[in-house]
Amino acid sequence: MAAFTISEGSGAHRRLRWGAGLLGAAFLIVLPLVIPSVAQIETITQIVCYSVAILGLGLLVGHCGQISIGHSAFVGLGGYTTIILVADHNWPYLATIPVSVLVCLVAGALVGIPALRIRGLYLATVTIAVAALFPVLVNKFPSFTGGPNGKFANEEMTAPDWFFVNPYTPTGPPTDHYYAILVVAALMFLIAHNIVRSRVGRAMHAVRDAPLSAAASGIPVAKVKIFAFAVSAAFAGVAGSLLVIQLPAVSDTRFDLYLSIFLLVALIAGGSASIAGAIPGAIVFVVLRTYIADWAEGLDLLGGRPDGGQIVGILSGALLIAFVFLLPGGVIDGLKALRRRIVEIVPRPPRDWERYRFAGRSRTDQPAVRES
Amino acid sequence: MSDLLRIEGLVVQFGGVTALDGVSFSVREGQICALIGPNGAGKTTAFNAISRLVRPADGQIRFAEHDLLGLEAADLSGLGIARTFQNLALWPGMTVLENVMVGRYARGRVGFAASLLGRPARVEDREVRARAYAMLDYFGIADVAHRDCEGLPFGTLKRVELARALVAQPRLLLLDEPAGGLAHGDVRELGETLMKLRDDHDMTLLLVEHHMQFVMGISDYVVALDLGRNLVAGNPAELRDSPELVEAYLGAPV
Amino acid sequence: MTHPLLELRAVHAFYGDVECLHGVDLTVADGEVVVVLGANGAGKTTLLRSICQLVRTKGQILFDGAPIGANTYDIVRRGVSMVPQGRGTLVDLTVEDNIRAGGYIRRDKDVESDLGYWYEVFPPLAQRRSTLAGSLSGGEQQMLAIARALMSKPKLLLLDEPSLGLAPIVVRQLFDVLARVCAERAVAMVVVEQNAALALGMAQRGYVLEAGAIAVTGEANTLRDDENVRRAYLGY
Amino acid sequence: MAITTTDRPDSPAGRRSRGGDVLAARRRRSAAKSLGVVTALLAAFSVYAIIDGGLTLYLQRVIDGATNGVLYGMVALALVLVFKATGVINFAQGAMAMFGTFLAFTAVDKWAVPLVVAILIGMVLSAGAAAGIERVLIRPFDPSNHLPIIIVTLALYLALNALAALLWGFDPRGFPTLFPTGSDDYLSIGGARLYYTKLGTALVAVAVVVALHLTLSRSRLGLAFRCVASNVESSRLLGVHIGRTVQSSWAIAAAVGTLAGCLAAPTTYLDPTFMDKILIYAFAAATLGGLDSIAGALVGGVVTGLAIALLTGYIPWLGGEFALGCAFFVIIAVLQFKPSGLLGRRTQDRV
Repeated sequence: MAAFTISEGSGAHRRLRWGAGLLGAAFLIVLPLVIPSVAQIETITQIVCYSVAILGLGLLVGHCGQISIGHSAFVGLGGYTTIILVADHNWPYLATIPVSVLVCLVAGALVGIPALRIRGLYLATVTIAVAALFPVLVNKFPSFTGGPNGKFANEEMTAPDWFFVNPYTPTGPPTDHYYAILVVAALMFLIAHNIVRSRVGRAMHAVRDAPLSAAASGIPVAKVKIFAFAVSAAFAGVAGSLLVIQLPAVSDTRFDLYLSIFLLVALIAGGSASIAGAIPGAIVFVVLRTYIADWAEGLDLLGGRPDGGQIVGILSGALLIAFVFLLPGGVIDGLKALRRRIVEIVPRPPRDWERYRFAGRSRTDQPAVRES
Repeated sequence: MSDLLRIEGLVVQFGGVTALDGVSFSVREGQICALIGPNGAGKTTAFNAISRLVRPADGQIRFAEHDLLGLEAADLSGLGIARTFQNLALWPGMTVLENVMVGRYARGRVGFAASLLGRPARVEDREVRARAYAMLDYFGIADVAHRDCEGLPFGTLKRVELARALVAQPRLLLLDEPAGGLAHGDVRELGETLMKLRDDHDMTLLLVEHHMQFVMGISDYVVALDLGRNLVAGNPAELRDSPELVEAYLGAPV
Repeated sequence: MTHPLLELRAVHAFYGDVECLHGVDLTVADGEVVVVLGANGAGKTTLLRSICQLVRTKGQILFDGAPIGANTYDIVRRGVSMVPQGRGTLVDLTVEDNIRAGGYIRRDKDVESDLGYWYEVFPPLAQRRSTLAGSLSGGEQQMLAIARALMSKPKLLLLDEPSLGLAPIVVRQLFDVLARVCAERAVAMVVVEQNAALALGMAQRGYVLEAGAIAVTGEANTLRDDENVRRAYLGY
Repeated sequence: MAITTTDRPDSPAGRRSRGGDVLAARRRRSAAKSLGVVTALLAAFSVYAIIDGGLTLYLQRVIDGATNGVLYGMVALALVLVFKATGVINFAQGAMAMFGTFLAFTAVDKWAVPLVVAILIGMVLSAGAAAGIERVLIRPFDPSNHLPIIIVTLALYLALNALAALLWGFDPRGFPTLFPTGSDDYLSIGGARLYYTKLGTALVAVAVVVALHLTLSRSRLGLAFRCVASNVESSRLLGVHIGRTVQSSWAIAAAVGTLAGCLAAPTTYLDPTFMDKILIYAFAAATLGGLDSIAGALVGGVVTGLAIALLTGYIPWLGGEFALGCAFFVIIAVLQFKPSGLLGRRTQDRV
């Protein structure tokens, strides 16, 4: 039983939400300032970047019920868009993000169009082919992409002079990157929140749970699916751009099929049907791919063939299975259950619902069912 | 009063089996029209054809001035047609309130682009939420508004489905076995509700139903089908003693 | 000691968390034909499905004096066979494979001769033995479903709306054959049927289900003359 | 006591075209039509190819494409077996085949058993493992809810690949072949070379497909397979043990996959990723074939193999590494124009 009960929309509830929000924001803002190490700042920056990709994947998988094993390609598309515009055309970093969005929206819609005609599983085979195809395409056009050698930008993103972080300390530039990325990511979370709460978001849920009933309720199922796919790809594209802002170097191996699968692992671990789940998901993702990998590097199982990557693979597989079995709602579901033990938020009727009261003129002069 | 829905020569085939074989009837504005017939007569198929879930091989379906066969299932809600399903077609993972809110989708104006922005979506969301809640209140089930559909009793779910159909404020309401699975008291109450919808909210109702007493009690016009064809049609008083109808139900001349 | 072939004691059935049967008692004696009437959604189908454990149940179900078990495939092996609503035709299999599938649990040598027997009973099936079952007409599919269900040599046959979508004349013929075959093989039956007049004509006893509970029970003759039953289920 | 009348003569249910089987006929027509379109496209391209590069080169590419394609078809067959029984694509099918191939390799390499026996050992072990996986990781889930099952197969993909890399490392190894491999062990067809290895591989693959097809159409297990694929609930009511049937499909699929792996490994080399590309070609093949047809898987495999060999061979701009792209376009094109594949059956969702 919860220790406190709060009514939804009441003053206490609003204070709680604002309080939690401000606390979270303060934490995120102060975080790089209290961490002394460049590597750690870079790690949390990566978490923020990947959370956007996972968020996008969640919109598609968790909210619209479509599976994609091809999101590595969209992350890569965003990343390459940014690096090409920055390195070859001297665009400022942040200005490339809208271009990434546009490119990935179109690419996502194109991949999603088969969804018009086909059911879930076929789409999964299409997306897995997309993921496998992307590195091949990158190598196909080396003049744009640098081919197998990868592509670099000579200059990192720099903050304007008025910005409060001193760029001449070792932690200065990564902190700048962190803040820029954090702002963009916050915007993406806001957008995702808006989508899920809107009419379109409800339509996505309806399509996920029962497509036929959705169609019967006037929802254009195919359009909704393509929209979800395109938007989801655009989120992945933004994540790609952010990753390039964090580290201005890309190569084909950075965006392979494994990235797609790890994004799914992270999504399931975090909680696929919740916006906030992308954050624990991204933490799982980065912890698996950096910390665990580093730790496993030092292990020496099976005589002299230590490879962090393998341990990570096995662990991720096991983790994924464990989550699907034990906590299908992901970490975020667990956290919510915990929160409910402390504070229970009781839903309230919507405001002003009486205005829309559906009532007829009362008629008592007529028997209800005419007896036969 | 004019014909709101007009169906002519409807033919539906599943594989090699003809489920509807030239069914015709029309529903006048403001009527409660019942489609009856033994199981397998093609009533639900006719419904699914009207709501564009199955594709007829032949025939015409006109709603007001629209040719429904030229439209998609998703377009109907916008024209003012809503329906319920025999076996319920709700979304188990969503709350009752959200289920009802989806019913209003076609009347919403926030498009894909606007949904990104928040403000317009939120204004609309607030209104739809209130309307949906009011609808639940009308059916006396506002207390379960925030619960997931999964696990609620059948009678409640039937009301949720009715609320979802009504929240779109349709001109024509299609009800597939609204009384199916309800206890006697609930059936009576449902009859009152449906007549109120016709009388007070200017709705036209087309329903498929087995419960004879219910049908005869509330309908203005009854169309009986048998084996995919029109059997008889008329007002309840005319039909009550129709030998064709008795035979169709009993499978034997009486 | 004699005990009924099938006995349900206070059986509750659930779809997910929704309770659809609220404590149903029912018995079927050896070779007896019992009809279950009720409005759509009253729980008739659920009743049959709970006997086969296709839904989650609470309460006791005894078959041949012993608990019926929890697994459908074991229940079938013990001698319960069901023709589901909509006939459950295996539409991608040929007619012959459908009937063979009915004898899936049998390993004896009489399968082939039994196959011949059913072709004799239902000549239309014999003519179309190598066509896909999905393209049969409704009546033929119902014959197929009955032949398939009886291929497993059950002691109890559960029939869910066998008349659904069939012309009255076909229904009557089907019921005639069914009654004779079952009598010949001493198969007891539970028939769920909308066509109450027909079903009551063939049954010894009947139950009326209303909203998941037994409302009326009695001899078939008594039920047929009951005013309420006539109004509600016979449609006149 | 026989029923003589089927339906009332004028009743709609009785009105169907003479000769019956409208459904089957329609399906056959549509399959024939789409196969015709594919053949016509291939033929048209062949004319161009022969004019462009000569007959010998063309024949060589057709031979290469077809023999590779048969392998893709075999892996596709494994996918189809699982799909038919469960409605789920096993994304770990390639990884399971790779693992089984490594087991066979270990048997040859470490225990020095004859190759045929080693392959059998690999097949049996992977079948057993697959049966176990099905029991422990797949069966607990509601079979109608596909998403968690797909996630589990992806998890298996990750874990099996990693485990294989941990056990055997990434160094590519040569895998022995069952057939003579000398440089002049080939049949010459119009100047093109059909090596015995490829011929043998293709023959084994075709034999497996035929054998499986026969088994599944004649045996009791096959009957159970087809029942479950057609209608789960009806099968349950006939006394079929659904779980065990699905389990057998996993086991057989794993064995077939391992055999395909052992046949493919000599032509590439053996490392933990060697099945990844083949799996994607197999997806293309299975999609092309319609995902639920055993014959379709083989036909789809051959068509995919031919498409890849001819397109990458004759359109220089595409280049050899673009084979994946071809597979991708095959999938997209099929899904756009023939959503249920060449030989698949169309299903209709119902409310």
